[in-house]
Amino acid sequence: MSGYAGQSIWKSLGRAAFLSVAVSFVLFPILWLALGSVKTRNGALAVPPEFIFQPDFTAYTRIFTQGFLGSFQTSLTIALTNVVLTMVLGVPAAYALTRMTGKVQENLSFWLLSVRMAPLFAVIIPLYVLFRGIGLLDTPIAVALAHLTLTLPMAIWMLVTYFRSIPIDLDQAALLDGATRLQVLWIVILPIARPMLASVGIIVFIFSWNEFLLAFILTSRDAQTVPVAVASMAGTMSFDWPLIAAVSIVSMIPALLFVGVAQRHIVSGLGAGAVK
Amino acid sequence: MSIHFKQRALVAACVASFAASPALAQTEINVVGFGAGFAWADLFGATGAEKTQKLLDFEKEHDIVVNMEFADEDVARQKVLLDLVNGTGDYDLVMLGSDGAVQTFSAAGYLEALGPYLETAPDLFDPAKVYPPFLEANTVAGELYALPYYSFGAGAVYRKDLFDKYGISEFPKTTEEMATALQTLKDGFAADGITDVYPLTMRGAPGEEPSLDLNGFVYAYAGYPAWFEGGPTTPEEIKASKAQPIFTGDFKEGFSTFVNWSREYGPPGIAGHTWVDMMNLYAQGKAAILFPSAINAFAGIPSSEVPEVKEFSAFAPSPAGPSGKVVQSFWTFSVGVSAFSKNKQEAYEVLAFLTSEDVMRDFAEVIGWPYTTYPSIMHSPTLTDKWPTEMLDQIEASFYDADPHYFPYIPELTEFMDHIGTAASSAISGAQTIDEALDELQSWATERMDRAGYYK
Amino acid sequence: MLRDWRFWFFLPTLLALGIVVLFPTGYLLWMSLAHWIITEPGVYFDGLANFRTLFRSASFYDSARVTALYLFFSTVIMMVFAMLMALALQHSRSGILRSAIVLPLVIPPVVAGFTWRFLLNGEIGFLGAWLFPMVGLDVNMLSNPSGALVSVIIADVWSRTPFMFLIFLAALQGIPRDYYEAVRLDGATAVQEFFTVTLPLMRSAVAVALLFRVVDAINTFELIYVMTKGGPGRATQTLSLLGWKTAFQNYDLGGAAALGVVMLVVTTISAGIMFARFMRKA
Amino acid sequence: MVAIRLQDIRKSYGPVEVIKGVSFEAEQGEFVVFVGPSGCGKSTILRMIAGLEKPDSGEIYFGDDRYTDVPPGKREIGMVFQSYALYPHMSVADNMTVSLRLAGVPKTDRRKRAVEVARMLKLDELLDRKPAELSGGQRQRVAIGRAIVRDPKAFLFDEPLSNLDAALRVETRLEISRLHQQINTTMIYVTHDQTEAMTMADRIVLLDAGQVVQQGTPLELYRNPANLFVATFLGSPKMNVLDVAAVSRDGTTAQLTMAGASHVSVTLPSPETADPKSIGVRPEDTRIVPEGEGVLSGTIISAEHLGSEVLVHTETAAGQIIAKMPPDFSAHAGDTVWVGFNVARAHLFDADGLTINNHARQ
Repeated sequence: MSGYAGQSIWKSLGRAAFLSVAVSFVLFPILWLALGSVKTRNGALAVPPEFIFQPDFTAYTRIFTQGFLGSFQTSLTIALTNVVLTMVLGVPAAYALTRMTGKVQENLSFWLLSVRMAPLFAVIIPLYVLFRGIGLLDTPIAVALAHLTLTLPMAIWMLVTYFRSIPIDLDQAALLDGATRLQVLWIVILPIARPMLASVGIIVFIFSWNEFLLAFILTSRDAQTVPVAVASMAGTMSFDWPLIAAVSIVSMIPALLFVGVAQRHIVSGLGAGAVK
Repeated sequence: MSIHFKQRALVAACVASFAASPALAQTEINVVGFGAGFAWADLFGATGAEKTQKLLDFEKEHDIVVNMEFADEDVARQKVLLDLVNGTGDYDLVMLGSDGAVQTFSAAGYLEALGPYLETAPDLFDPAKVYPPFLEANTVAGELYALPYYSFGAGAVYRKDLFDKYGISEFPKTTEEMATALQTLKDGFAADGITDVYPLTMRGAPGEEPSLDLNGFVYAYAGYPAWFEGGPTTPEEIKASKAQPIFTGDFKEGFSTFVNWSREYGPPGIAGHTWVDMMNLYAQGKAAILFPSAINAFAGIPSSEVPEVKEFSAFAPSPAGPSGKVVQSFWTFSVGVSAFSKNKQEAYEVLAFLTSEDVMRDFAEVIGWPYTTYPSIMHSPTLTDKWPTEMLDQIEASFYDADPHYFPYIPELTEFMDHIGTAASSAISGAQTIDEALDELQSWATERMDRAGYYK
Repeated sequence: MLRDWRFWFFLPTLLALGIVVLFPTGYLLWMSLAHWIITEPGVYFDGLANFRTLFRSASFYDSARVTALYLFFSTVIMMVFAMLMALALQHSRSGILRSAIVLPLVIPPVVAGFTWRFLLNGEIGFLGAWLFPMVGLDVNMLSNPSGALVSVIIADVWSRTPFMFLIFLAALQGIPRDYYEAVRLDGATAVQEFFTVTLPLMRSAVAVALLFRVVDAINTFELIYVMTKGGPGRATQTLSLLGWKTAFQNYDLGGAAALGVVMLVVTTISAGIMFARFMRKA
Repeated sequence: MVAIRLQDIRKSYGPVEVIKGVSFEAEQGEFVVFVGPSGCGKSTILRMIAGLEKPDSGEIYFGDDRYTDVPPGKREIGMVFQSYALYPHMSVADNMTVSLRLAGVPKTDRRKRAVEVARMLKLDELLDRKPAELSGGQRQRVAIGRAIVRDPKAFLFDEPLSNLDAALRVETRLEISRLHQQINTTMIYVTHDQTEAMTMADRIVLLDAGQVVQQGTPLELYRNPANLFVATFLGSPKMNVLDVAAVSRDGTTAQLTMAGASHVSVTLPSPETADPKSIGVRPEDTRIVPEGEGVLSGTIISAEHLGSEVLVHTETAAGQIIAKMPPDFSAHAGDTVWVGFNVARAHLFDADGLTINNHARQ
């Protein structure tokens, strides 16, 4: 739909050319990963690359036999817990933040951002000490809590830009109708913000699902996540690229489902509030 | 009567299952190791995830549950460190490498000295049956801190077909001959227009891992562990003689050879290569020689789909340097008991079991490489059925030939290995000249030793 | 304050983040002042010694330089790339194209690192050993110091652009049509239109994306670690990798903490400046 | 009976005091209009009555009960916002009955009430639509309906007509007035438009800079503005104000000299009053007259023919003056004419802008 008058052929051609280059750049490694997962260990590394080969799906069956399903379950638990925590904490905070003014609001916003600034390698030891102290080491909840440092500020920032676009008159009308602040949030703000909540939830899910270092440090036997499992596969003296590729491909599925189902929501959700 | 009997049997069964079920009564021993599949293939099956009958039997007999956790070597160490630094004691047994972790962790007091325990499970582990250098590699200041799980010495694996093709009749015995052979191969490839096979594959990535081989070169050229004046290898010796680092001195020749060979004869990406790349390249038939950590070639051969690699790969002892000592690459995977373990006795029992002759035999069976920690296994059909006796003898000789102390055994070892490896990587990649890299290494080392208080 | 609902709404976040941030930060500050080298017995207060050591070490300045290069180029390329894609797709109704571009978002950086490392490998990689030589590009990306940095940046751009693309696309779609119509009546070219309407109206979105990106880039660890381990030599050793090495390979926890504190201070100050410059007015 | 009483309300935002001690009472059933220029604080006062803002000091009473600290939801007030503030995700019926839902009224009863009110406002066809599907006027009525549904103690209107077009504005003005007569609840209405104030109010409260300047019935304020500000704010077109250059007094009689050496003679309430510094005459008390009968000569700039009358704008030595003339008056731009005043209905102001004479007492 090049709805604009005067959009020249050259411009559309340029756009198409750019898009095809961009999309190939983006998709090619994923395609390669997918191909690698159905090759043999040697085939995956062969030069010149094998384009025609007998696909070998044993890597996928090994996902089940080698106990990776547990890490999928753990990752799902952690990511979903994190999404719930982020939303439960972040939504009221973001709402409150948009209904503040002046210095307090500025300072809190900056504080939120600064939460992410400590380099991870430096806070790993304190975090480990902290979670050991409260007895949460090697539990999904510890990872979900630690992920809050990444996801909560991000979620609040995205929600704030959106909430700000909801007129304050609506709050006030609801207050006059007899609502408490929580009711205002529940019956007015949240229903309006539903697409945005979906997008933020998905992005939070993906970040939590993908995170490696914190998940690695805070868990061991009982709560290993998928990225940690992938990394551990590249073990000493054995390098099983098809298996790594297969697990990686399978690990995309849950996040992919979210993105696929809610891709429209993401953009429209982020979009409605971003510029106001 | 029969009914009566049945009832009794039922009750007995109930009692038995009840007795077996409360996990609380059992001691759990947690082990962290490097990489799934390889290290514990004998105990956790080919998939590395399911316990074998042998392990289940052991657990039942000793009333212990063994929990395994795997991670990539570098990251696993990070976690072990956190566990140890905080005295958490979550891991009872930790896997270690003899190129730093044993020295460092024992110096920090994180490892339990095993002397007192050796007697307690003699039926499981008998140190007298193990190759002595592997025990020595885990001994720091006279105390044994870990038992060898899997170990190797130096050697070369090469492609006999390529050697024959270019008229090299036997594998070089000295580094000088080796240089000539490499050049012959290089010229030969060039003449035949072969651009994707390299005379040599080694590892030159930054970090400690490649230093293992690099220091083998240094040892062969200098004739001693040339890190400090006079070649001391323990903190006490260094302190006694106030020996200064000499990375721009005797260290240089071996370092330069390693760097130059990597640049001249190695694959183009060698400055970033670790064991994975080294192994993959050999397995893909892209290198004529893998050296001096021959084990990495054996790791790649079984899965290789290049017929020549399978058919014509041969082992040769590591060549000797100008000093007469051979180029070293010696390492043991070892397992130690955490000083913070709450069940040290049980932990030791598991450790003894893990490194026992019986388990190691299974291991050799499963993994199929010509290496083991027990002479008895080396000479048994487990290996002799698979490999030529001559090769096994040569490999055994490399164990005895090895000087585990071919680099110093100081607490700062890992740190030194890291800096040395990074300096080599820099020089190979051309980011620095050899002299620049060594100068920087020298001044860092001097300051570091100072800071650690060696010269007070 | 206690009677202000906003206080109570913000309190849970304050507490949750307070616990997982304040305690570690405080602990970090203490560590940075302690002599805590695992290989040496005892942990004791050592004043600013760790900072002195840090500021004397060549690898610190080297890594700072690498970090700056990496940060600058990856961020600029990423923003331009994300913006171009967002502009190209802003009127597209096709969800497929959009979903395709967003795909790398669901691939963990660890996997992204592995993938690119083996794509670019000069001996067995699809790109490094096959495609590049075929088109006459004879450079071993990963073993060449600047090539390795470029490789890391490519992988990072690949892995992180989708998030920025989403933010930009969303912001673009939020710009009311009228502005474009007005500026087009004024006779603006496409480029002028972008700089007079699009960019100014996206300012706050761009600023948010930039801030998150910078913080993210400074913390990038696993992608680089998996791809190059900081090599060859120290060519891709960012401050994050240096800190990790200092702590977990050199066992100098105090030294690593000191580096952490320096990075924290620098990041906070620069972000503060950016914040004051862009966000307040936005 | 007093329905709402404010007592010395003050409010500051940061260093700026926006409400500077406002006191006021609204009788039960009264229609009170707060009017004043933008930024005078009228909306803030309305929000304080609603409980959406808290005064820094002062008290608010509903009847005899102190309501200063009662939360907005408990005040039983219906408010119509300038933006209407309809919940975009709810249907018209749901929008109108949120207060009932929050009060726990069952769904069927809520629906019944919504239908009832909708019929009153001619919204019955639209009950299941979303706000986005309504026209501006319809939304406006929904907003009013939402206020009516809960049967409030008082209605608050915050510039409710400013988003409507002119025709609709007049119509809605009448509707609100009719509604007021019908349900006879206290209404407080905020606007900056003096026409709305004049046409709808039982009583006008005129605000300026956070203070009540004057209150009273529209006619009182129109006839007897307390000062120059009130005088010029109310009335369209605006009152003509001329500066007085010199005064010569004799008892209660004063001869005022204005620019252009024109004179008028006025009567002062008492010999003690201050000298008038300006004189104001509404356009309807201003005439274009034959030469000699007028006070000032001027040039016609333009003539606005409104059908029922002609507004003649003239430029004189004392400034621009507007005269309201019968519809058949013919005027041409550029003509030189004379302007005369009905001096008996002139307003005199002292140096501080306060009114000197008072027509009610005359």
